Amino acid sequence: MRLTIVERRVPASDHVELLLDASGLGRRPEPGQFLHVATGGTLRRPLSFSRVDDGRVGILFRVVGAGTAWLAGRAVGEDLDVMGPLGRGFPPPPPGPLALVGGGVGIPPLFFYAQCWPDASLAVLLGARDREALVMVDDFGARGLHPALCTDDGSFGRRGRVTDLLATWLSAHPHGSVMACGPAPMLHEVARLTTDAHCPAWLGFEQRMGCGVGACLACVVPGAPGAGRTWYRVCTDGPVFAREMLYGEAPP
Amino acid sequence: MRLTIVERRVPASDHVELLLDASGLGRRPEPGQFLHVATGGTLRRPLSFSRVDDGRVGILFRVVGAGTAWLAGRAVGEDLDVMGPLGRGFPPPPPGPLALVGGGVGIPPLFFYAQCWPDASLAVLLGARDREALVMVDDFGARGLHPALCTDDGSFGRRGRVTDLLATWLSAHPHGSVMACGPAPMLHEVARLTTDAHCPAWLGFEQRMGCGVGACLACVVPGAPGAGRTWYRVCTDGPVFAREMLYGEAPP
Amino acid sequence: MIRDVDLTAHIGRIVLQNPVLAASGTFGFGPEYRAHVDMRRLGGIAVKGVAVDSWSGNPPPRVWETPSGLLNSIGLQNPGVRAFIRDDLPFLRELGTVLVVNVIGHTVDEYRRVSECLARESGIAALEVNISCPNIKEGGMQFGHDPDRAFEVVRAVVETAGRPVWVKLSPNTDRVLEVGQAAQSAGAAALTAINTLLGMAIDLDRRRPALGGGSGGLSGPAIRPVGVRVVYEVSRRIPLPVVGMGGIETARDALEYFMAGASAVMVGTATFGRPDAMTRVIDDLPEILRQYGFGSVAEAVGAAHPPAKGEADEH
Amino acid sequence: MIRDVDLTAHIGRIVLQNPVLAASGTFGFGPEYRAHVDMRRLGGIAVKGVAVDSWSGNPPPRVWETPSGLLNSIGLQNPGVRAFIRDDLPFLRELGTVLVVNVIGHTVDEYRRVSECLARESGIAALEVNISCPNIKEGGMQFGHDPDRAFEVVRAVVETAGRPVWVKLSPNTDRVLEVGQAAQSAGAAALTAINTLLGMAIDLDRRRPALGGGSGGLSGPAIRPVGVRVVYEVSRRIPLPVVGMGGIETARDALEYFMAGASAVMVGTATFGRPDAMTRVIDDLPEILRQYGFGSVAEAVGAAHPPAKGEADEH
Ligand SMILES: Cc1cc2nc3c(=O)[nH]c(=O)nc-3n(C[C@H](O)[C@H](O)[C@H](O)COP(=O)(O)OP(=O)(O)OC[C@H]3O[C@@H](n4cnc5c(N)ncnc54)[C@H](O)[C@@H]3O)c2cc1C
Ligand SMILES: Cc1cc2nc3c(=O)[nH]c(=O)nc-3n(C[C@H](O)[C@H](O)[C@H](O)COP(=O)(O)OP(=O)(O)OC[C@H]3O[C@@H](n4cnc5c(N)ncnc54)[C@H](O)[C@@H]3O)c2cc1C
Ligand SMILES: Cc1cc2nc3c(=O)[nH]c(=O)nc-3n(C[C@H](O)[C@H](O)[C@H](O)COP(=O)(O)O)c2cc1C
Ligand SMILES: Cc1cc2nc3c(=O)[nH]c(=O)nc-3n(C[C@H](O)[C@H](O)[C@H](O)COP(=O)(O)O)c2cc1C
Ligand code: FES
Ligand code: FES
Repeated sequence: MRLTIVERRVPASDHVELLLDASGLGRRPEPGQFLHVATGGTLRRPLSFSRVDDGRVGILFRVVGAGTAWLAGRAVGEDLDVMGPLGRGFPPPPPGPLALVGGGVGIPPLFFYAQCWPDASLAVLLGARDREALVMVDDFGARGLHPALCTDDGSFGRRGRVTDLLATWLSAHPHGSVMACGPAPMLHEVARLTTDAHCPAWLGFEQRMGCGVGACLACVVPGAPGAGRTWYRVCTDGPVFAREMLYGEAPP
Repeated sequence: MRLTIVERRVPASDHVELLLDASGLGRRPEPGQFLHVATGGTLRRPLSFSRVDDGRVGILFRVVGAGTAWLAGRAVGEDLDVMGPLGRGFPPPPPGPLALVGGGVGIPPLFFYAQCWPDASLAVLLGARDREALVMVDDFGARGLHPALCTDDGSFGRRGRVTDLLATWLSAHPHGSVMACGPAPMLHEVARLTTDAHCPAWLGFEQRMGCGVGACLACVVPGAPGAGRTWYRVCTDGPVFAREMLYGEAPP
Repeated sequence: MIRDVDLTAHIGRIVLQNPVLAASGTFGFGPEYRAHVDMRRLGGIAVKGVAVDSWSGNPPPRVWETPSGLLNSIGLQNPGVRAFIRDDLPFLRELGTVLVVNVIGHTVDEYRRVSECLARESGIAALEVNISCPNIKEGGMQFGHDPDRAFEVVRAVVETAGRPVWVKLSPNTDRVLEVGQAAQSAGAAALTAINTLLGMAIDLDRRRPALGGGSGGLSGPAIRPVGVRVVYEVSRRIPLPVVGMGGIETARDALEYFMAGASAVMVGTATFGRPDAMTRVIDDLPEILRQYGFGSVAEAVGAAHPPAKGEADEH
Repeated sequence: MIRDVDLTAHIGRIVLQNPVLAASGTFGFGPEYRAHVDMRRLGGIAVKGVAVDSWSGNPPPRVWETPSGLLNSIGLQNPGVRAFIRDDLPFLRELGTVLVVNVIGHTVDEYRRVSECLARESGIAALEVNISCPNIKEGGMQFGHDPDRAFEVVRAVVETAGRPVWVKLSPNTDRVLEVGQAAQSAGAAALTAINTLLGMAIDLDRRRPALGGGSGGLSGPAIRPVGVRVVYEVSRRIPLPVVGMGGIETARDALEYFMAGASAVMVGTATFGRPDAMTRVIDDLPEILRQYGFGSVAEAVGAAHPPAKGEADEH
């Protein structure tokens, strides 16, 4: 499938957001789903949807290697070769308070979530290593949300981890739920905190992918420990998993 | 060494001539020498100089594969990564009548030869498979030369081989010399005809190259048969060889 | 598209509508690519390696991109032959494409038992004995590097399969001809080549091998010259049909394998980049064959061999 | 450029000013790249394979480009050891760089005689015994696939060389460890790895193998994962320094080899594309080493090995 780039933004250094004409897209994406994008190499690159606006879909990425560098070099008017929407996204907001917890490039799918549920009242907790990596804060603002922010180096918001913000929020919202996306160590900590607090949580994972459609068994993450332990595929069983699937009932 | 493209011409379909700012070039090239051009692949591509004008040097090539296709896609203002001038070119005109015999993409170095020796009176015999591949005819005209032309399919000039033109010329010029460049079968025939006619000949060869500087021993052509038979390297012993080096004294 | 070029391919008595099959391990157990590939158009499908019991495979990361290539260390994760028969075979049978089941095991007996389980099932055209997977510690490649052990495994499968047995060769040995000959003696109907090259990448950040399994198997265009070489050698010396693979992305690449001696080809890694890679090869083949002077796939097979095919004129 | 990173490399008792050498066969017999490379900046130079008498090599074409790779079939054309000593050695000696002479032969005796001839000459740091060239019909690779024959050849050279002997390993065998161990038993001072992979391309127009020699040796980035794997395995199991090569283009690639266990690296094919490839690697190494937390090349060597280096924890 080929989608045309209709807008190119540079939200921060080393970060690019491309907005694509979505008319070629078969289905409307759900937040947490991803596009598998050809970037000139052997494999495609999985990138979450960052937004849907006026018949356009967004992907927002950090330049970390050859594929994202190639993508960052594309111009408006060019086509991207993509597959998607792929994978399983975040569920609709459960009853009660809900926090979105995002780290770094895990933030874009959560903004898309907030966009999809315009009436939900959401707490938004965002963290990143530095000010530059704390993307989409303004977008949340325009949606009427005021994220709590922190950075590893204290260059923006509080100094510390987003999971510190979450711990505070959980103690204030004992019946809350959590949608989280970010690096694996952050998600492990979210799993631990929400298990301890007896709050449901859904976690959006990353893993190196081959096919993106469930055929190659490359993108696995381990399922919950125990007798029936298995691997789940991030591309088709995820990328979003209910916490129990990966961590069972005991804290990690 | 990086040379900037200052002009891009399309002399015929599938053919491109790039004119490069020669100020970065250490030495003035001789006709028959080549540039070794990086085109995005593992190996460079050898291309003969087609002309030197006003501080610019030309390369004129036919698009036959990935490297030449890449090169054909370059625009004015971009730089090329080149090595050169490399190899040994054609000698100055010997006394007596002289014919330049060119086939297909063997024509460009012969035009450069005509350009380097503006006062030499030259017969120019050009052949190619079809009208499109018969390049630089107008350039010879502007230099005051009127090439005899032929094509394999008769679409321009006479129908036939450039070596037929040469046979006629040799019978009219028993004391003539020949500078030839083109595909190997053509050069073999030139060697045969000029040996029979006892006329000296210099031949510009192509061979697949690795290094371009004599180090890898990839680009060899067999030297004259006999006891001391050896290989010559097209990149440094050639690309232009006196006929005897490759064919000895007997007709091939 | 040119219509009067015959794409039929023959692997022994098996007739394929065209010579392009999905390579084992890159096309799952059948349904995964359903939404992305018109599977009925394929010449055939080789499903992922199936063992007698389920295997859990290697820890992630399981893939790593390299120049023009891909390292993988899936470790032959599979649900076991009974689950395969129950969950996947019905769908595959429905499809009606030529189905090849890739068979793996740690021991000769395990290979035999997979073959026995499958013997009762209809809708399977051939078994492909995988004695060449570099991603497991025991079984797999060790059989593919030793002609005697290869003979044993292939014999055990041939005895029980009740259908043609193909044997997949490893390029990681200097004895590929001897192993191929052993497979022939043991009753193989065809050879498939090549499986992946044993390789490794280092994750500089983590200061350790990039793949969870340590080393892995290299596939993709990077290895095409190795695949073409093995197919050329094997098809000249061993009188069995050869199914060629390794780095095929285009119809031109497929033609290179046909000329080297392959009667059909498989496409693996290219499907990850372009799910339509196989159907594009199929679509483009008639024109490419015609362009190079062939009226059928069969005419191209072995066209690059020296005139007296099979003569030992190179040694 | 970062200055306080120590680039010194040690291969046994040989000390290199930096760990980047020119790979044999890609840098001629010395003077060819003079105008294009500042040769005194290199860690060392391995010259093209030298035999006892001149060899004429294979018919052209001798090179063919493949995805991220290069096939070559030079066939070890060389002028013979006496001509080498007369015509090339004086220039190389003048240079003052660490000089490694690559030694080839059809028989054990031919290897021995090259070694004997060179024994009298000064200015040679080490001999590199090439038992891994895929481009000749006899000699070369056959020794590199058979531990017993490898032992014989290496022993013959070690007995006569009067200087450290390095042994260049073939990746085209499943017995690379056994061959390396045989080389060690025979007295090798270091191992170099890898030589090229046996490959082939077909010229579709001419309907025959593209290279004049039929098959050839695959080099370049395509094979880097294979080189890294061999270096990792060999350096973990055999207590000799390893010089790594295969597809190195950048300082990052070199670091991958160091972490895999190489004490120094060679650069071959990359020089064809960029004559300054080696000096760029040398220039960029300090920054890359620093970036990944190393203060010297030596610190990075084997950094990707599991903690208890040398333990057989993988089998
Ligand atoms: C479901 C999913 C959604 C993602 N969404 C986003 C997003 O919205 N924005 C964003 O910036 N990044 C996202 N990522 C990470 C993104 O895929 C990688 O940053 C990207 O693939 C790196 O490619 P590269 O060629 O630039 O880097 P390289 O490191 O050169 O890539 C080499 C290989 O590793 C893979 N790879 C490298 N890093 C990752 C990673 N973190 N996760 C998975 N594969 C990786 C690449 O796909 C490629 O195959 C997502 C990953 C997954 C799995
Ligand atoms: C000394 C010399 C001068 C040349 N001058 C010209 C010129 O002025 N104009 C022009 O159009 N062509 C010229 N050629 C031929 C030109 O080098 C090839 O057409 C070009 O390299 C093809 O590259 P490619 O990637 O497009 O084709 P591919 O076929 O994809 O190239 C694959 C490989 O084969 C090599 N190769 C392919 N064809 C040839 C060939 N005929 N000779 C040598 N190597 C080849 C390429 O360099 C490359 O390494 C010259 C060749 C030589 C040796
Ligand atoms: C992710 C992956 C998984 C594979 N799994 C198997 C397998 O289960 N059985 C097998 O015989 N080959 C397996 N292979 C090897 C392929 O079938 C094929 O031989 C190889 O990848 C070369 O072809 P390619 O370059 O077209 O991918 C696998 C390859 C890949 C990339
Ligand atoms: C054209 C060419 C010629 C070679 N000749 C030799 C040789 O004479 N002796 C040798 O031991 N290796 C030879 N090699 C192998 C290289 O030294 C090296 O092992 C291999 O190319 C892998 O490194 P690379 O990928 O950096 O080129 C040659 C390689 C090439 C490309
Ligand atoms: S990427 Fe292939 S199964 Fe997920
Ligand atoms: S191209 Fe290397 S010697 Fe001529």
